[in-house]
Amino acid sequence: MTGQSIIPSREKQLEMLQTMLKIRHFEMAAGQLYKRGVLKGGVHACIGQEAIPVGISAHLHRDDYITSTHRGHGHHIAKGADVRRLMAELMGKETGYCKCRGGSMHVAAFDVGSLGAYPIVAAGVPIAIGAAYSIMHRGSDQVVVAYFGDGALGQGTIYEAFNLASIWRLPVIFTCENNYFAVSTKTEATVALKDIPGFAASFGIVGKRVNGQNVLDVYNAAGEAVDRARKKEGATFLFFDTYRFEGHYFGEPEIYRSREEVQKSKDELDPITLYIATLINSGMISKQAIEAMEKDCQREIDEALAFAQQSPLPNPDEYARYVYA
Amino acid sequence: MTGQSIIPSREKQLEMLQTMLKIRHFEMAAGQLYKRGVLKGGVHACIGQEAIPVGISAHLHRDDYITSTHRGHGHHIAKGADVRRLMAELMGKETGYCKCRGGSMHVAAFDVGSLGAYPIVAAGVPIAIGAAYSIMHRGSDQVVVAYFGDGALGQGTIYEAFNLASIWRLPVIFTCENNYFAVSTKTEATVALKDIPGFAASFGIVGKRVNGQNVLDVYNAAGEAVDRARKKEGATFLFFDTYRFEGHYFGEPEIYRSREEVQKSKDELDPITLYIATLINSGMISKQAIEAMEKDCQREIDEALAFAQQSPLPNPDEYARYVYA
Amino acid sequence: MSMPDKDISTRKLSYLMAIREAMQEEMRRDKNVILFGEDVERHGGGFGVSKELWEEFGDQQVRNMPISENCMAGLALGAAMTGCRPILEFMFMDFSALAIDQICNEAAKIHYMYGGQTNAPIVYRCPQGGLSYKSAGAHHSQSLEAWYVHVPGLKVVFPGTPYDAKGLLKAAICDPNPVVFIEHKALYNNEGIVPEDEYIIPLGKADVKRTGSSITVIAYGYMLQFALEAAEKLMPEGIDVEIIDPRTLNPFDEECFFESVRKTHRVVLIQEACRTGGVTAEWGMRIEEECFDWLDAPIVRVAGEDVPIPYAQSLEEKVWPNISKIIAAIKNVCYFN
Amino acid sequence: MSMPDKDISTRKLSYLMAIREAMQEEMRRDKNVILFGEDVERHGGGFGVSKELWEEFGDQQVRNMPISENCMAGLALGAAMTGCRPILEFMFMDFSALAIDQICNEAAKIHYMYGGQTNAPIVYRCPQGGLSYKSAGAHHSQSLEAWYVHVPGLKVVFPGTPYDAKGLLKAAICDPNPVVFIEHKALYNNEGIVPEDEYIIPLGKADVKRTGSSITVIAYGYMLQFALEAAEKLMPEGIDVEIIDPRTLNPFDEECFFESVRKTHRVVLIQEACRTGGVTAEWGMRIEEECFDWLDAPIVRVAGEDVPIPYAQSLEEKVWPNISKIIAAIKNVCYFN
Ligand SMILES: Cc1ncc(C[n+]2csc(CCOP(=O)(O)OP(=O)(O)O)c2C)c(N)n1
Ligand SMILES: Cc1ncc(C[n+]2csc(CCOP(=O)(O)OP(=O)(O)O)c2C)c(N)n1
Ligand SMILES: [Mg+2]
Ligand SMILES: [Mg+2]
Repeated sequence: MTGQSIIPSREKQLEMLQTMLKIRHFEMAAGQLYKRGVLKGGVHACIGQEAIPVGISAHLHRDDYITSTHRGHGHHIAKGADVRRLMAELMGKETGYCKCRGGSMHVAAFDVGSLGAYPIVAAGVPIAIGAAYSIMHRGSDQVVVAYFGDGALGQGTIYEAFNLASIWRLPVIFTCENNYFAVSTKTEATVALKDIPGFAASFGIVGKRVNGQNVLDVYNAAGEAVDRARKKEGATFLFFDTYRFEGHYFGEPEIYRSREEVQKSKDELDPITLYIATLINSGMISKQAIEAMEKDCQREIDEALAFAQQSPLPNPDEYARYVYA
Repeated sequence: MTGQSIIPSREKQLEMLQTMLKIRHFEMAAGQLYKRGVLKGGVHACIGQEAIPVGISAHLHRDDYITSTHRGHGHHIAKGADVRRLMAELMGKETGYCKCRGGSMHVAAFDVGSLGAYPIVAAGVPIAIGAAYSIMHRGSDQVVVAYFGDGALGQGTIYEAFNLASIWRLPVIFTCENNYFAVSTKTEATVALKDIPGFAASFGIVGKRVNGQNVLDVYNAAGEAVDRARKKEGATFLFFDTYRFEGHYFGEPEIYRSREEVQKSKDELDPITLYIATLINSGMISKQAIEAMEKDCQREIDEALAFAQQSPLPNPDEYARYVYA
Repeated sequence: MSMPDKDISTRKLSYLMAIREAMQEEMRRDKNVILFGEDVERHGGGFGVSKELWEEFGDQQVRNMPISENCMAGLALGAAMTGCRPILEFMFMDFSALAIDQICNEAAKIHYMYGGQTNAPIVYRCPQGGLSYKSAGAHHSQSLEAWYVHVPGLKVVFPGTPYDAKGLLKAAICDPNPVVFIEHKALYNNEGIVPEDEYIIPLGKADVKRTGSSITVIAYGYMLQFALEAAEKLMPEGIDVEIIDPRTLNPFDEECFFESVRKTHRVVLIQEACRTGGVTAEWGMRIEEECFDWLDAPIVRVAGEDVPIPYAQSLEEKVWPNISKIIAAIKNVCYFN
Repeated sequence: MSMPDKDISTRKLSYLMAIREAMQEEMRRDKNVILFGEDVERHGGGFGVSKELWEEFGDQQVRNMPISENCMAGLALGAAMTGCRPILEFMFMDFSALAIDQICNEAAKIHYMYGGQTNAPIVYRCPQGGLSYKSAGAHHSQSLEAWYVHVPGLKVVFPGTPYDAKGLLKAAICDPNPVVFIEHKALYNNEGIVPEDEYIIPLGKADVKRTGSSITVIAYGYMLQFALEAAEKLMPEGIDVEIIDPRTLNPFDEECFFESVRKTHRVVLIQEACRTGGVTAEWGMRIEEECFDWLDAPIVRVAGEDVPIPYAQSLEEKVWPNISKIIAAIKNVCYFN
C-alpha cells in the first residue's frame, strides 16, 4: 500500500479529532495547575504536536507497545491511558499510574502498552528495541513505537538502535517528533542529519519525512510503518515535522524565538484547527458537533482533575516501597 | 582533485613500502615475544592491514594528530613513532613511550602526534573530534585521523562524532579499517551500515569505500580527505576493506574462520606482496633492493628488541607516579 | 594573587553568579578556556549559570552542544590534550552517566596510562541534588559524587557557599587534571559574600565553617546549610558543634578531619546521597582508622535513604536528610557513653 | 529444590563451568532466559564462559551483539519488561561504564519510578579484576562494584568459589530485579566442589568460609583466596581467623558481620578495588555504627591502591592486595591494644 493514501472511516476520523482535543485539554489543564503552583518540577506540554501520536495510535492495538519521552502525556493519552490516573500522577497522588513515584516525566501506563516515559533523552529507544526483540522471541504480532524528539538525534544510542532494528528486522517504528528545537537550541545548529530516507536506506531500513501537523498524513505514514512491522518486514524511521506551541516546559522563558514566530505557528500550524477545517469542509462533522465534542473533552478532563484532587496523598512512610520487586 | 588518481614519487613509494615492512616485522617480533611468554595481556597485531596507516600517513605532517585503537602498533609506526620505545612499552620497560603504564593497548606517541590508542572500542573517535576542534580553535592547518575498526560502527558515539564533525566542519578523517570481523563476530551479522557514501551524504560529509589492500588506492583516497580537512572543507569517512591475517589477539583460537580462508587471504590479499609486485612490475625497485630493505627493517626491529631488552624495568615504588599531573 | 579577606568584603553574590564570575574571569584570562554544553549560549545552560557569557565571548569560547554527552566528554578530552581548557556543563549530573566512560576510563587515566606524556585539564560542571529543587524525580535529583570519588585520576569538588564556589572553580579551571565540579541546584540562588578582588581556593583544602568543641560534623554541598542551622539550634543545649566542609571530596583533607576529631572525640557525617556506598563511609573509615583511640562514640552518618528519588513531595521529603534528623544524630552521638 | 551438601558431593567444576552450568540449567528451564553479549555464540563470550550454549540453545536464546553496550543494556530492559529474562555479558566490567545509564538510571529505577507496574529481571554478567589475569592494563583490569552498590534498586553479587558462582547465578536469573553479577577473571580456572544436584543460594546471605575466634576478616571475589591462605599462615602464630564472604554486596548480610564481630572484636576488610570509596568502607562504617562497643581495635582495610591499573607486571603487583599485606594487617589489628 506504499504511497497510496487511505482515508480512514468517518468514525475513526472523529475519534482522532476527539483524542487530539483530549490531549490539548489535558495539557491546558496541566498548564493551569503549573501556573497555580500545584505542579512543581518540569512539565513538558505537547500542545501543537497532538496529531503525531493520534495518527499513529489509530493503528495500534492495546497490547502494542510505546516508549515515550519527557514530553509524553500525548503519547499516553493517544495510546488510551486513563486521564484520571495520569492527572493524579502529575498531582503526586497515590492513585496515579506510578503511585506518584514517577511524575510527569516518568508517566507510564502498562495497562495500555506504554512501557513508560524516559526523560533521559533517547533512553527509551533501546528499550523499545528490547520490547521489539521480545515480540520476535514470543512470535506475537505486536509492534513497538519509539517516540523521541529531534534533539535525540544527537544521542548515539539512537543509531545503535537503528542498527539493531535493521540487523534483526525488528517490528519497531522509530518516531521522531521534529519540533525544530531542543530546549533553546535550534536543531539545525546541532543535528547534521537531513536526508531521512537516504540515511535510513544506508542502514537498510525505510525512512520517511512527513508533515506532522496533518493528522491524515501521519495516519497514512504510520499505517504503512505499522503494517511493515506487523508483517515482520522491518523497522521504519518516521520523521515528523511539527511545532511546539508552549515553552520547553511550563514556565520556560523562550528567549530563543519570537512571540511572532510562535503566534504564526499557532495560526497556521495548529493540527487541531487544520483538521477541524478539513473535517468541516468535507462535511464529516458540523461546528455544533465539534463544540459538543470539546465539551465532552473538557468534562472528561474536569473529572480527571476532580479525581486527582480527591485522591489521597501517598503514605509518606511508604517512600521505600517498590525499590525492589 | 577528486577522482583523479595521483602517482606518488618513487621516493615516497619506496618509503611506503619500507614502512609497511617495518610494521610487519614489528608485529612478527611481537608475535614471537608473545609465543615465548615474554608478552602477557592482549596484543593485537595488524598484519595484513599495513597499507592503511601507511597510505594515510604519507600525507600527514608530524604535528597532525591520530587517535588509535587496540590494534594500534601500525598506526603509530606509520606516523613515525620510535619502534624502540614502542617495543620497550610492550615489554614493560621504563623507556617505553608510556613508561610501561600503558602497554600494547595504550601505546601513544605524543612526539609524533599520536594522541594514544584507545582500546575501548570507538572511544578514540570523540577524542579525535576534540583535537579537530582545538585545531579550529587555534586556527592551525593540522588534521586528525581517527582510526577505528568495523566493529566500532556498533558504538553510538561514532555517530555522535560524525554529527559534530559535520556540523562544525571539523578537519578529521574517520578511518574505518574493515577487516570483516570484530573478534569472532562477522561484521555483517551485527553492523547494518552498508552504503558508506550514502550514509555519509545523509550526514553532510563525504564518504568513500576503498580497497585497503592496495596502498596506492589508500594513498589516493587519503590524499583527497587530508586535503579536504586541511582546507577546512570538512570531514571525510573512509571505509577501507582489509583483512587481518592473525587472530584477534596473539593466541586467539580463531574458531570463526577456516585456515583455508586465512591462507587464501594471505595468498591473495597481502598488501605488501601486492605492492611489491606492482613496484617490481613498474620497474621502480629490484628484488635485490627489496631484500636489502627487508634486512634494514629486520635490523631496525632487532635493535628495538635489544633496546627494549636492555632497558630497565620501572621502579616498582613509583607505581603511583603520574596519577595526577 | 593575594587571598582577600571575605570577612572584610561586603559584596554579596549568589552561588550561581559566583560560578559565572569564576568562568568569566578565567575565560578573559585565557581564550583557551571554552565552555561546552547543551543550551549554554543564550539560554545560559540548564540553570542560566552561563547567561551573558556567550554574548561576551562568542562561539569561540561558548558552544552549544548536541545532546551527545559521551561525545561531548570525549571532545573535551581531545581538546584538552591539544591546548584547550574545556569546561563542560552536564545539564544535570544524572546525565553524566552517559559520559562516564570518557570521564572515568579515558580522561581520568590518560596522564597515567600514557606515562605523563599528556594531561587533561577539564572541568565537568555537574548540577546535582534535590531538596528545595523539588519534584524533579528519579532522573533529575540524584547525588552521584561517590561514583567519581572512587576513580583515581579525577578530582572532585563540591562547594557549599558562593565564596567557595568561585574560588574553587577558578582553581579547578587552572588545575592540570580533570575535575568533577559539582554544583547544588538548590543553592544557585543562595547569596553570600564574594569579594571583588580575585582569589582562588586551592583544591584539597577543607574549611572549618564553624568552630566548636563538642562534636565534629562533616557536611558538604547543600547539607552544610542544614548543619549550620542544626548547630545554632543545639547551642542552647550546650552542644557546641564544629562544622567542617571538605569542599574537595577527592583528594579530601583528612588531616583537617583528624585534627578536629582529636579535639571533639565525636563525629557525625552528613551526605545527601543515598547512604550505601556514599563518600561519608570513606571519611568515617579514615577517621576510625586514624583516630580510633580518640573516639568516645560511634561515628554516625546522616544520609539519604537508599531509594530512587520519588516525584511526590510528600515522599521526597522522607528521603533526604533534614535538620531534625541531623539534630537527632548529633544528640545521639553527644549523649553516647 | 533441596540444598545439596557440598561437603558430601565430590564433583569438581571450575568457576567458569559452574557459571556455564547455571546458565544452561536456567535456559533449559525457561526459554525466555536469553544470553546477549559480544561473541557469546560460538566464541563463548570474552572468556569462553558460554561456549556450547549457542550450539544447544541456538539464536533463540544466545545472541551475538554488536559492540553497543548501552543499546544492549536498554534492549535487555525492554525485553525484561515484556516477558524475557535477559542475561547480558559485558566482555569486561570496565565496558559496563558505557551502559551505566541504562543500568543505573533506567533498569535500577523502573520498578520504583513506575510504582510497581513493571520490573526488570536482568542479570548483567561482568568479568572484572586483575591479579593472576596479568598485564591487561588500565581498561581491562578494574574492579567497579562500588559504583553499582551505590545504586538503590540494583542487586550486586560477587561469588568467590565455583559453588557460590553456580548457586548465586541461578538465584540472580530467577530474581525479579536487575542484578549485577560480577565474575573474577582470574578465578575462571579455579576448581571447587559443585554438586550435581540442583541448588540455589539465596541472594543477600553471607557465608562464613572459615570459623575462627581471633579476628573477623571480610573478603570477597579473588580476595577470598588470599584471605584463606593468610589464615592458614597465621594459625601457627595462634591467630585464628574467621573469614566471611558476603557473596552478595548489595544487599549485604550485615547481621552476619555483626555476629562475627561481637565474637572476635577485631576486623580486617579486604577489597581488590582501589581504596577510596570502595565497598569495604560501607561495611566498616556499618560495623562501627552497630558494634562500636565490641571493637577492641580499629577496623583496618586492605585495598587496591588509588591508581589506574598499570600495564607492567612489576608495577601491577604493587597495586593489588597480596597475602603479605593481608597478614600484616591482620597482625596489626590482632596485636593492637
Ligand atoms: C541525556 C539528556 N541530556 C540532556 C537532557 C536535558 N533535556 C531535556 S529535554 C531536552 C531537549 C530535548 O529535545 P528534543 O529531543 O528535540 O525533544 P523536545 O523537548 O523538543 O520534545 C534536553 C536537552 C536530558 N533530559 N537528557
Ligand atoms: C566498548 C568495548 N566493548 C568491547 C570490547 C572488546 N573488544 C575488543 S576489540 C573488539 C572487536 C573490535 O572489532 P573492530 O572494531 O572491528 O576492530 P578489529 O579488532 O577488527 O581491528 C572487542 C569487541 C572493547 N574493547 N570495548
Ligand atoms: Mg525538539
Ligand atoms: Mg574488525
